[in-house]
Amino acid sequence: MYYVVSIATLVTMGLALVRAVLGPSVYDRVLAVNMFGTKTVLLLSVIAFLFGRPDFLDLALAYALINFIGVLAVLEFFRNRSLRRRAEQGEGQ
Amino acid sequence: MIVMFGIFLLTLLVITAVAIVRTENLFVAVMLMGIASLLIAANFFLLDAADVALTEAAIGAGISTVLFLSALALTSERERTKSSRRLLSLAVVVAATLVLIYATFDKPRFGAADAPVHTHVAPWYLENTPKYIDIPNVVTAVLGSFRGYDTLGEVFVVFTAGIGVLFLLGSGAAAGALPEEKVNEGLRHHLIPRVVGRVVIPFILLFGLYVQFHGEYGPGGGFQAGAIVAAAIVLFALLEGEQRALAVLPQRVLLVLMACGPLIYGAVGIAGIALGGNFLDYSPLLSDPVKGQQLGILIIEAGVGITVTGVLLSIFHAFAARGR
Amino acid sequence: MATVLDILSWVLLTLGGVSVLIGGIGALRMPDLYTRMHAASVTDSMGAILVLTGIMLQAGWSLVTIKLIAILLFLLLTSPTSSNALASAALLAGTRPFAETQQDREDVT
Amino acid sequence: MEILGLYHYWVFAILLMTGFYAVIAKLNLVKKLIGLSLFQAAVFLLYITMGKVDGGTAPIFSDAANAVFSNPLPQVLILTAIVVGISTTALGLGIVVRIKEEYGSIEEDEIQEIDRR
Amino acid sequence: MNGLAQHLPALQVVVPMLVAAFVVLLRPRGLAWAACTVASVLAFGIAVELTQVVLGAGPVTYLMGSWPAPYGIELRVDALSALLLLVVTGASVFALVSGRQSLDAQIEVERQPYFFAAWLLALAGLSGIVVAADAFNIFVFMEISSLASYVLIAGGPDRRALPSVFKYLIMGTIGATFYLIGVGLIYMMTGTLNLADMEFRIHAVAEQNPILAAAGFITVGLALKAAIFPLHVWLPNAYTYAPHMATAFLAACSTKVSLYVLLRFDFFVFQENLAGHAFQFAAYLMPLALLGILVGSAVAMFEKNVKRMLAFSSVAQIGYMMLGASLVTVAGLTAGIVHIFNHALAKGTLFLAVAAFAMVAAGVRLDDLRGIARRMPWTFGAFIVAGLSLIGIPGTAGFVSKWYLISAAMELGPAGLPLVAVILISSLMAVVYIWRIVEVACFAKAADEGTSAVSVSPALITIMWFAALANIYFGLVPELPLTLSGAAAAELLDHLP
Repeated sequence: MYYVVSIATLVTMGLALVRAVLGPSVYDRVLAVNMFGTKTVLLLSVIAFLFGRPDFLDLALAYALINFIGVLAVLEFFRNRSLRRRAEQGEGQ
Repeated sequence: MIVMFGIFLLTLLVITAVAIVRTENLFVAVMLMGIASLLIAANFFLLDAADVALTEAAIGAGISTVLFLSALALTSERERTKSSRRLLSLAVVVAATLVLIYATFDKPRFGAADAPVHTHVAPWYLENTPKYIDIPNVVTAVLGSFRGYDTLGEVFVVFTAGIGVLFLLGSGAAAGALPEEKVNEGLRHHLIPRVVGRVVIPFILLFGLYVQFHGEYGPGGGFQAGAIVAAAIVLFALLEGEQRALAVLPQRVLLVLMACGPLIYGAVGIAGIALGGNFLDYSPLLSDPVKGQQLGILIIEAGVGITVTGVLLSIFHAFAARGR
Repeated sequence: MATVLDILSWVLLTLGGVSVLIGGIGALRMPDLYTRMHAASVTDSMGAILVLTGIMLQAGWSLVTIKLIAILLFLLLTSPTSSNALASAALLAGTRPFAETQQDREDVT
Repeated sequence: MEILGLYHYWVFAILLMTGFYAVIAKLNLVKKLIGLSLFQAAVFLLYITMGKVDGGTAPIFSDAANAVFSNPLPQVLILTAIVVGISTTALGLGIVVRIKEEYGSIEEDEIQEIDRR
Repeated sequence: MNGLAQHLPALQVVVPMLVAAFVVLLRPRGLAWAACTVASVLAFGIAVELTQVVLGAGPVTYLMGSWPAPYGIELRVDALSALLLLVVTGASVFALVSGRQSLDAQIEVERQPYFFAAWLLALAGLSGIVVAADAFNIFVFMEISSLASYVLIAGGPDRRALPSVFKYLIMGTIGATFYLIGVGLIYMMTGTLNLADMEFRIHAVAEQNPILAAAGFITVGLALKAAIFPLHVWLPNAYTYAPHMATAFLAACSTKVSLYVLLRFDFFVFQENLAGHAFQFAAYLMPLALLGILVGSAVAMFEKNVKRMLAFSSVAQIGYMMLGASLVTVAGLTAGIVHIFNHALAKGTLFLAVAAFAMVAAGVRLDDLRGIARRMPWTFGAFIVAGLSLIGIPGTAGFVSKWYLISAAMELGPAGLPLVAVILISSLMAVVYIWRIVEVACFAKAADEGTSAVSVSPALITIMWFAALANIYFGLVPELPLTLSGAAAAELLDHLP
């Protein structure tokens, strides 16, 4: 049964990857990256049990938080960029 | 079945790699790099390398993404020109790939237990770790003691990168004098991320400490913990503004952390000499050699963690200070 | 009792797998950013809850369960936060929902 | 299975060369560094792949685990190599930022053009 | 002290490394130079001590952490490593002691602690490569030395230092990664990382393809790092735009250490293990070495920037060393190895003199050096002596290595004649490019006398002359380098039982 979940997660990771490659906007890609990250967390949790080594759940936890930080960093970056652009446009008018 | 999972992930990885090279938007390339890192890390996990998977996720997907983004913020986000010498490069690369694939045919098959790698040096580590060091995580034992000198070198590589970036970009201390309203606000007026961040950051720090000190028993150790703690503070800087992060951990302190880690590591090594062993011999540290080894590994892992945290944060702040 | 738990956890796991998959398909097939985000984030949380609870039932009561709860709580906290930040960043950059106009989307790519 | 046993090595070769292509063919300096990271990541994969033993598990002793463990040595080496990789990347990015400040560009051909003037 | 003596191989690396960590914390910024110099002198002392031990009692080994050899990391100092250690630490001491004034002028005081820490790390990294007997350990220390060298070069005041160092970083990392792939392939086939163990276990490997691929990767990777023609493209710019003293340090030793690793692998690990090993050398490396000699010298003849000219001359000199090695005879190897030492002396002195010129003249282009001989007669004198040594005039160190190289080539019989011709032609080219500087410096009219009131510090003049006299001394009494390189060559060729 773990296999079913793993396969579903793997397929979803593939779909997320397609979305990340296709875009079209950068935000779609961030969405895909975020989704990809959470799916990796699920996959790792399941596989840890599949291996019979549940002590490796630490890894899943680490992935979850790294993913969160990565996504926030990207977004912070875009926010700054849009704010800067807006400021530039404001000066232009 | 697990092998098929690995093959599927590897295929995704190849697709990602090609997409990374093809895209002309550098953000997109960096984000896809994050995905590639996660894929590689998941693969490492499937290949029984839990420690490496943790490191690759923390450093490849986390810290590396943050660094690339900070650099992009200071440069530009698009490739302006097309690539040059395209056909020539492509020809070189395709030829080299074919040679590499050809050379693989004599390699031991994937997972074969009778391959030379599994019969010569490695079994010694698996046999003797319980005897000499007596900690469950063999990777930590090899990293900290059997090949501790490599790890010392590695700490100095990180240290060199840290002083290199500080030398190039300045420590950012001068830029701190800017008026408060000019300061980069981060996601400050964003309520939800801030509240969640406040809840989450202490737990991340706690988790970092757990990874640091649990490294002898499970996946983890100084590098991973250093990267996780650094990531937590980067998150703090993103949510609360970089100035407040600097107020908590000023550059000067980071510099001291950066230099202390290697010194702690070196001091343990020198102590080995002083107590009658060779350099980096931890056995003489305590009367019981096995306990001495454990103590030595504990201390050097702490040194590693301190250096990695200090260096990664120094680099992050050095980039951020340039943007102000 | 054990069989009941087993069956329950299998059901949860299967449902989790299905909802994860639905989320993936949604993120791929929906017409614009906000609808994709909707598909992805809702099923994301749903899938995480179902799968992790399913595993928890299998694992029994131990340190492992606590770790699983930690992962679940973490995902439940951060995943919506990321979605929220993403949506607001996209809105700030000028991406409008699909119904209003399709024109803006080209500007921000 | 004979062919599948080499699949990992092929992926290594392809990844390596994809990264290498980005390094030599792209003119954008950040892109070159991205290519370099990919290039290094491929080598990590090579090492970890050779350390895997069929039916083995991670080299961390536990009560329940079976007796076959994968090879710890390549893992140790790659831990080191990953950290070396991020160090190189960080230093490279520092240099790129300085180049941007001095030249106003991060495209190799434009920088050469500016220097020639 | 007797107790410490056995730890010398470890201390050789650890002392500069730990002082580097300490230097960044020093508060009065000026102290950084002093600490760096002291550590460097200490390292030089250790190298001298080690050389004596090696000359007296043969190779020294050291087990890190007391773990037995293929499992732990082993250090090993033999004649070849001792020679390299002398070159590396000596170059650092010379450049540091004489370089205070020049470095103060080129690096802001605020940034100096970082710079000197990087300097010590480069020193530690290079010595670490030389003493290591473990393939992966060599990689780690290679990265320390490379990253530190990038920092040193990026410290150059000209902005063109930055693109040059970026190019160096890219090519250096590719080189190191290729090396890592090669080591990985060998490890895959043998299961060991210790060089000596590797060599014996390769015998047992039936399939040659992965080993051949490994040899290719390692050779290409190290050739990139050693700037062997045609992979030298990063070197001229990097050396030109680096701070003068960093150039003097790195030009004297950094590429040679990579060359050393290449020799180690080719002669220790692969020699008896690859079919047609000697033939591969003659067929692939010798043409590259010859082309490198000719092209490097030819480009140097037309260069207008003196540092660039000397950098291209370095490419040619690396060709000489490769040529000696590619003969695969004891005489040839001795000549190549002794040239490592002699070239370091000559090139180091030349770059010290250039640094002194740069203090007074407006720059280091040929035009800037008009009439410099009259304004700086002492510096110019040292420059001439080192230039003669570079050309290979009898009575200087350069002559010794060229003489040995020519006699090694003559051993081949008639086939050696083209090699001799190439060596002679290249020496003539060296005469041309050194003469161009002499001509400008002595006979051209200075554009404006007394552009700067700076006078060169006595330390620089003294050390420069000391180095110049060393060129003559080792030309007349070449026992030390010859003994070491003879022993090294013999060991490289016949160490198999």
